[in-house]
Amino acid sequence: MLLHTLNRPPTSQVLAQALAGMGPDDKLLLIEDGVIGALPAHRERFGRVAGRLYALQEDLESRGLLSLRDEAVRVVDVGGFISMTETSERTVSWY
Amino acid sequence: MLLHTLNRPPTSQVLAQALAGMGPDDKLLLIEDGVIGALPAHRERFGRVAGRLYALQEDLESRGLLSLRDEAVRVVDVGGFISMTETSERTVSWY
Amino acid sequence: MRYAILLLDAPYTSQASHSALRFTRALLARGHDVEGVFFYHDGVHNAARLAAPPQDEPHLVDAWAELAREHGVPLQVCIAAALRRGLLDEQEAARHGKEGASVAPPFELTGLGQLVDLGLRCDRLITFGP
Amino acid sequence: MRYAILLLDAPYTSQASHSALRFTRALLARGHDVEGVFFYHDGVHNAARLAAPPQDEPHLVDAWAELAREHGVPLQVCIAAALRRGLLDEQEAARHGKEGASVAPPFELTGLGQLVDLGLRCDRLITFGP
Amino acid sequence: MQDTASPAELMVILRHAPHGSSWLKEGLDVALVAAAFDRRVTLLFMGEGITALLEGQQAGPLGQKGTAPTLAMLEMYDIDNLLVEQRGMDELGLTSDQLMLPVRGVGDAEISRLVASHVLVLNF
Amino acid sequence: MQDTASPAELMVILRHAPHGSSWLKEGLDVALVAAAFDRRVTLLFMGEGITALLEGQQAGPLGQKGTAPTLAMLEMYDIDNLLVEQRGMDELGLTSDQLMLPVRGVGDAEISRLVASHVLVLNF
Repeated sequence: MLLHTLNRPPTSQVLAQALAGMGPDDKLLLIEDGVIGALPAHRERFGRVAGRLYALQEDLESRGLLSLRDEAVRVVDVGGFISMTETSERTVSWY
Repeated sequence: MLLHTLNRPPTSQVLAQALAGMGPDDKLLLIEDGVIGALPAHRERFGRVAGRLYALQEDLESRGLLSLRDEAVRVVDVGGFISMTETSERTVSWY
Repeated sequence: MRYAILLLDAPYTSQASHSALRFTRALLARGHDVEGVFFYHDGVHNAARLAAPPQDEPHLVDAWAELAREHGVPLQVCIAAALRRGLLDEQEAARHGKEGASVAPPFELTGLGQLVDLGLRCDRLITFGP
Repeated sequence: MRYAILLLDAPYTSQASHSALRFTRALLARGHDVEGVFFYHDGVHNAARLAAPPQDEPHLVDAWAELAREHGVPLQVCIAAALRRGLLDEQEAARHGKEGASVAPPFELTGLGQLVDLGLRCDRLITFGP
Repeated sequence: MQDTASPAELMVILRHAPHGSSWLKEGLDVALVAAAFDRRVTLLFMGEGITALLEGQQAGPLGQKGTAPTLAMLEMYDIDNLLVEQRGMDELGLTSDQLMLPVRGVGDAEISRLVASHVLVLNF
Repeated sequence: MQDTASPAELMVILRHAPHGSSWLKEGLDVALVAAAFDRRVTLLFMGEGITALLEGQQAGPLGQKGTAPTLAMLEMYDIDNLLVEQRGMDELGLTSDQLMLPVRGVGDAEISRLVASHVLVLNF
């Protein structure tokens, strides 16, 4: 199981590249501008990784997005981010 | 009549932004990585500016795209680029 | 016509600097006035005095300086964007207690008001972004 | 675990440097080893000795240097990416006939081989891009 | 209050989200400087730039201020022509009551008319 | 020729077009250095990165070399595992006979398997 990070908004074609690189058990963590993807309006774009989608708490908070996020997106703070890198075989960053 | 330049590939959402900003007589000039949009496979994406789509010759050439371009895309060199800025009221750059 | 150029990316990161330089040279060759090249955002890196690209690549910092010397084109660098990116002339280095400088004439550090002035005063402003 | 960090963008252009610094600090607080931070592409600007951000913004260059001093984290800057972007230490400046330097210890200019070595040697490599 | 009949001068288009990059901040700085020089400024928020207007923004991870404090100052600079791209609002699933400032939604046709009617249009 | 049974090491994903930015060149440099240190390297060209492989590329406007000469050297470095994203090929409307090097097209499932099977995966 790999961890993938995405720091681009969901309208970027980088999302499609990240999804192409993800295996069936891999997790996707949205960071930086990527957390815009946690808005409910974008749920369909992440359909392929439903249940495996995470967003970084600090980046949601600084953007005023924490209370607006889709509840299906799991929220982790930087400590949780580190835990995810520990328990994943490796981390691939998409930017 | 305005001139708009686009230096991002056609898969970028910047294309949609440029098209939103364009009036019915404005011209669109593809430069730098934007010239990938001159490939016939991308013709539909530029349907709204059919007949008003240009690409910079030097940037097509350096990428090996000059002979592969859609024939409906007009080719101008840097001198032609300057002429277009002269004859347009102003130039808006989308990047 | 009176032209101004706005350049928004660094020389060895994207093609923007190449495009801007080529366009500006062609403008001058055609007899247009270029009343200023304004460097903003990462474009301020075009003023990096210490840039040492490989010898088989164009030296863009030197190329801008040559343009200024030969054609009197002002090279205006946004001071706020430059300072945070480590681009200081002698005066700013002294003001910030740093030794040495990374920007030298003909590049001049100036305020954003110059960009607004150039853009509204000239007949054409052409932007080159990343 | 042994971690390495790869940082690919400049400090005041994108959030990448902020994210990398925050992540690295949290790694150290958790007891992990950070065997190196490698600066590549525009990430080399994190080593800009002359960076003078406004006083109410974090000074990222100083923050990296502090991390190196307090935790012994090597700060490795790709020399090829740095030279073309105007980031030279004293030795490289002399070699290129330039006066002054824009990179100082604890940042060290080094080859890309170090990145490959870090990436294959450490348990984890985490990349922060623009 | 400026005379709304005078010709529009600078249009700044903000297309980037806060915190993730410096584009938004640097675009706003141009708008503020122009306004300080008594130029009429129109701001258009497009795409992810719209998220700059969300309520409840905070400092970034290492204490960076973000852009919300700057946006709160726009009125002081007489920048009151704030537009948002309607399609961008729809794509984000946002409504104007979720935004920190009063804005007016505009469609493609109006955006292109605005671009054509300003003396200078700068994208950020 | 290296032993194809040995574990794959470095995978470099090239997603940017030549000339427009330095990403492609800097990604290739990592691949070449790794190969020079006898590491097994896989290159995957995705999206616009595929255009790096087009025939007939030339120097840029001010004489920049571009990346075609570097790509021509890959074989000398024993980098012969060259993959292209099939979807990217289709989107560009290109076929492999238009490319300067022999490549193999791969779909999403194989891309994710490759990403999972390399010791280090770097995106450029």
